[in-house]
Amino acid sequence: MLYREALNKALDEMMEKDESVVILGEDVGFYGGNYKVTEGLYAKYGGKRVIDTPIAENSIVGTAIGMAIGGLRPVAEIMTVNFSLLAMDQIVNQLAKIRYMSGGKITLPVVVRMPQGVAKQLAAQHSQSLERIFASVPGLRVFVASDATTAYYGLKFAVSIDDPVIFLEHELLYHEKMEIEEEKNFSPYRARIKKEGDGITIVSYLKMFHDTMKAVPTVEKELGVSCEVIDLCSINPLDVSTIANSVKKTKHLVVVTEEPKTGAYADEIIYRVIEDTFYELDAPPLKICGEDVPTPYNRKLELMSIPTPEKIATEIIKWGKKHGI
Amino acid sequence: MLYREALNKALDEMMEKDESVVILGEDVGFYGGNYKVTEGLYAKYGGKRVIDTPIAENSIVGTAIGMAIGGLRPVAEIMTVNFSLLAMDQIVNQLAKIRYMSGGKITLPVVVRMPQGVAKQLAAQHSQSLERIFASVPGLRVFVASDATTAYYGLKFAVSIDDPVIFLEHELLYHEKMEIEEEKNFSPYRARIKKEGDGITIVSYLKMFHDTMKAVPTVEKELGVSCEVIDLCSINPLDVSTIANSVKKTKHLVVVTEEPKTGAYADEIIYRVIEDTFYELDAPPLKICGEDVPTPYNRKLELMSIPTPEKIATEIIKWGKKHGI
Amino acid sequence: MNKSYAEQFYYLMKLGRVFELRAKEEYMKGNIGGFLHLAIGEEAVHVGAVLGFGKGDIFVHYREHVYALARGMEPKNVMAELFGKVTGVSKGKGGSMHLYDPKFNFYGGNAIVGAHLPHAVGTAYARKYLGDTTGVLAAFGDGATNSGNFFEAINLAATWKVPVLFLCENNYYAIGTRIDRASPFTDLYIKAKEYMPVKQVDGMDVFAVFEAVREAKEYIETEGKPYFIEALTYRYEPHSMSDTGDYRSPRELKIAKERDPIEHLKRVGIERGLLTEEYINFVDNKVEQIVEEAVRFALESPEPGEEELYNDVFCEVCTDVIS
Amino acid sequence: MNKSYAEQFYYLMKLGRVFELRAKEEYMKGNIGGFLHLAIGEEAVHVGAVLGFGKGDIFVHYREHVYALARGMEPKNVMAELFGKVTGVSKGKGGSMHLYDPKFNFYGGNAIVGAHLPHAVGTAYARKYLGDTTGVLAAFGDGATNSGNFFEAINLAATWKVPVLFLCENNYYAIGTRIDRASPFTDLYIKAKEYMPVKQVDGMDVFAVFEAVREAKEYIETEGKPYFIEALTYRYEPHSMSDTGDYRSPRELKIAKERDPIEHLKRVGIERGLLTEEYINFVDNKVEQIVEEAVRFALESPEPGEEELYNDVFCEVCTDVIS
Ligand SMILES: Cc1ncc(C[n+]2csc(CCOP(=O)(O)OP(=O)(O)O)c2C)c(N)n1
Ligand SMILES: Cc1ncc(C[n+]2csc(CCOP(=O)(O)OP(=O)(O)O)c2C)c(N)n1
Ligand SMILES: [Mg+2]
Ligand SMILES: [Mg+2]
Repeated sequence: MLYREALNKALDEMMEKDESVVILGEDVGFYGGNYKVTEGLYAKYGGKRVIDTPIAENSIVGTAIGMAIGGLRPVAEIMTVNFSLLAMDQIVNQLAKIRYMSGGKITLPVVVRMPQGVAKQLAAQHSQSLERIFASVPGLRVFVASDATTAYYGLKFAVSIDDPVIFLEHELLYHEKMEIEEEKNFSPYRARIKKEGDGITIVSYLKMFHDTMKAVPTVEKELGVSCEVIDLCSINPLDVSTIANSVKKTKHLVVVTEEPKTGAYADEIIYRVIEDTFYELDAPPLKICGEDVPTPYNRKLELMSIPTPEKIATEIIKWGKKHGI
Repeated sequence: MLYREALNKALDEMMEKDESVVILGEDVGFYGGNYKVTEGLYAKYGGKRVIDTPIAENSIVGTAIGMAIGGLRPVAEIMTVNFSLLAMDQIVNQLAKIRYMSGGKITLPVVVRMPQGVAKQLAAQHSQSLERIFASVPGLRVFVASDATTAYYGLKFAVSIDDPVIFLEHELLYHEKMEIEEEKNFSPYRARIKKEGDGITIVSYLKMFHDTMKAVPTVEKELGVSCEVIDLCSINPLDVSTIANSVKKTKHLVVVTEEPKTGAYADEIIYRVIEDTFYELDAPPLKICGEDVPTPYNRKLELMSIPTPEKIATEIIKWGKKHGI
Repeated sequence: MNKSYAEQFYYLMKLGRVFELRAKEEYMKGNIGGFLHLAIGEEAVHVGAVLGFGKGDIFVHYREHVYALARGMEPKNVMAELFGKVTGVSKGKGGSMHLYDPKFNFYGGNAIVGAHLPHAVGTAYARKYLGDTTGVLAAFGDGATNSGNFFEAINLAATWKVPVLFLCENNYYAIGTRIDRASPFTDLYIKAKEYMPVKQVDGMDVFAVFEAVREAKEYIETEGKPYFIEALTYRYEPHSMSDTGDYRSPRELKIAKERDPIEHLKRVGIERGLLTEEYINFVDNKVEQIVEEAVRFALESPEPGEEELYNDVFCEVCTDVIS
Repeated sequence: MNKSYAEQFYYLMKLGRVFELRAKEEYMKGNIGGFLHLAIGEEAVHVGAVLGFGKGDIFVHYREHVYALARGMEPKNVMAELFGKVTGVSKGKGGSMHLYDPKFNFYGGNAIVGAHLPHAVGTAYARKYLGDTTGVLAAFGDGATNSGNFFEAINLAATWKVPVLFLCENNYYAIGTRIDRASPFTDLYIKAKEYMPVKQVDGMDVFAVFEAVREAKEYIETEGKPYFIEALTYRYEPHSMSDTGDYRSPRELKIAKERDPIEHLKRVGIERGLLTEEYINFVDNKVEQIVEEAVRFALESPEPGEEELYNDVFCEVCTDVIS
């Protein structure tokens, strides 16, 4: 199965179960979705439940809010996170705040799904990670799905809860082959220890999780320690205790995210973890992020602008050597 | 003189000097500006240079970009930072990236000025600090003005450089009385040590700078150490070395910002500083920020949602005692 | 037009007027904070629209006290909200600009110009989808008609064919900007006329507003399509308590006040035998009492407890539910 | 219409066509990456507009190779940009969607639908302010006319009275969404008609586009006001290289291709004695050579150096200047 098919399965099951679940977005219906995440749903559920919209992102989120007020559970797709910048008022000022401003009288079970990240040579306006924006807005849950399992269970969870959820996918994962692993009691609020180790704790998510896993063998070989790799399913709320417990064991923390390094959400993860573990750390935490540049079109420069398995390994090794790991 | 008058003086002088400087925004002209920052400029320079716009924030920034392409140096006012969420695409995807995407062929000397922060009971949609968003976008300079001096010199500097600048003011400072202190060789890129001390380094800006200064006497008395207070004029780029040098001396770092704590830009400041000073720190760095809630209307709750001089003092003292300062 | 409506108009318009004048006083005393946007002068639009519309969801912007009262929300809970008290309609957490109550199908007081317009379209879509053909009312100012939000909403409502009544309260100003300085034409219904039926109406005449809205409501519900009304009106007060309002000449203000909607209603109501002096006196006294009572209630109500700071950010029951 | 224009039309349209067909091949070979939006079928609009417009700034969206070529940008530098080479018009940092060159008054290739429209308005404002009455051209697709960006831009251009020619390339689709599914009406000029003069034109006929644009240009420059043209056209290729295009029937595609703008130009040109077989053959050979040469140039050009990653984020000279 493909990652995108796991998302599709989650949507299909939620729609099957509850007719108040509707999907809306640009080309989600008749066309089947820009990345085919909604493929087949239009045929199965019809255009009233899988709603094609004009190119008007602000209104996609805005009408989703209205639909929730009117009793539906909309799942809005923003074609890519880049266009969510046009919907920022609806996301930040409306979706996140209306429940609070109404003293809890209005509940907005809205999911806004979108892929983010640097794909391949789509240039600056189409190659961004914006989780730091969403995760810093009180009132939003922000989920990330690194694989088919978290895509499937995470999206179902997102649709099932009554709070607004920003659900981030990654453009380069859609066509990856993976399976949904059976999970009893899945909760996105629990971080997943995907590999155990006792020398360095590495936290990441989305594509960076996979790149980190690829970097680990080199790191372990070069530094002669084992790495514990943690994948996040929710970045707000953050499962600080799983990470902190790991760091108490390993004494070392690395966070890998794809966003530009300045102001990266990695900073928040680091702060929250060292609040608890400062005296146990043997080295300053390391963040590995993208460079502080708009994403260049040229492929060589593009790859220089974001972490890759090689760069992740190199940076961790350099840091490890510098700090005597 | 009032803080807002310092801004007005800066604009006036820049317009006087260079007729390519124009101002645009909602009610900036005939009305004199919502906070009277542009007062008198319409009468002096006319409606062609002090341009009133409809309520269309996206287009305010969008047309400012076009004006810059056409040879002007626009200073756009967004009435408050809350409405900049409607202009996020123009700020993040356009203003910040066009220079890069054009291989340097297009230069955009655009300043986007706006007040942010929690004022008094304006409720959630009108009470936000968003510096973390702007400061994390490659391609933007982000200046903050804590007092008349940095307002005056900082804004002149912003208008004079050829790069896009997001210039953040604070709603509650406009009517504060202060003077412009003569500064030779002012650069916003240098942080200002506003009070020397050797026990704790405290970094802040905008209104939080003033609240920090108010908190310091209590902290010093209670903890029996002296505080070094650093005010930032630019948050991106960040003058890491001034802060790091201070921390090397004090061994303790506190950052105070008004934004909600999760994902606060304070995290970035902390990360950058501890990268350099980790082994010299005697305690985990402390960030003091707003709570993770939309801003409530009720005044008591509102004050609970943001740092106040009392809370700053209390939190530093608690942290200080816990860590044996 | 029957007597009962005329009486309701008078009662609600007068209640709105007295409520707001009193709110202004309480603001000056420091009992109300933040922004306070008064609709004094615009009561015919707000009351006429709510009564003409009847059943259905209502979305309005921040100048919404009179809408809320006309909708039947209790003056004391509205006043308490302005006072930031826990007995307020939004527990004191929303304030003057955010008077929400789904029990009254009232979603009111968005503080971002135009941002509630797509909400109205979405709600109309949802109701229709769920088999309820009742229309949705979305009111907004002249200033909002220059924003992308407005345009996207009318385009979507017309494309999706949903029953939304767009009601533009053209009071000629967006804060200090007169309509002609923000739009190439000043008959604002023109902005919608290619998308849906439009009508311009005298917003100082509550009968006219009521009739126009009633007809429009019937249209949107029978046709399942949107409709646009522009009501010409005027706000007597500055934009909010922090505005001086000096961009309008005293003369302009005077002329506007000569067409006062409450005076107009009184005169016409009496002329047509729909209102009596007695009823008017009765209401005048009554609303003073109600407002007095509302203020007392608001004053005496407790502030929200400290725990309220963290409540309502999320729907906590669901936080840890596992699907 | 004189011979020289007809010849230029043919040359540029053919150059555009051959350039893009070749770009498609190179994309398939892996020499070009990312998105590649081809305008094959739309050449009459792009070439007719650029030539009809003449002097002045041009803002276009991501489907802009033919615009850039018609504007006089070197095929080899455009091709090199597609190849991501440092000799590209944007140093290989922008790619197919971002072909900027102020030397040619060409600001082209915004990848955010509608986002360049306010830029065009602002530039027109600036030129006018600086005493230059030359107009500005802003081209965009049918899909863009549903976005807030579009509406705010036409509203502003009309309010500010600036000479912008809005050119809507109605190719009936926004990716897979046909115009009637995103707008309540399909004659898109209707969206602008209350704001400025509008005209609908056959976008498969370069003469018609050229004339309409020329007239509109004259209008905007004399009046100092905006104008709107809707050109009906068709893209033969899918939206981009990652689209299958199967939302359009083979029959629809076939009908569209029967009105091929280059074939039409050839036929009409010869009929009217504006083009000769010889000239056509000459151009056909010539453009093959030019494109071949462009590809060779692009292939042989170096990639940007590593230092380019950090260049051009800021205008470095100014970074530390103290005012
Ligand atoms: C998007 C946005 N921009 C700016 C503001 C600041 N603002 C508040 S009310 C207002 C004027 C609105 O005028 P109009 O729509 O005519 O409504 P009125 O106040 O006249 O009832 C403005 C500019 C805002 N609240 N939201
Ligand atoms: C704001 C925004 N939303 C969505 C997209 C994704 N997208 C790219 S092109 C396109 C269709 C645009 O159609 P149209 O304006 O008709 O231009 P055409 O491609 O037909 O030339 C869409 C939805 C985008 N680039 N920008
Ligand atoms: Mg108004
Ligand atoms: Mg199209």
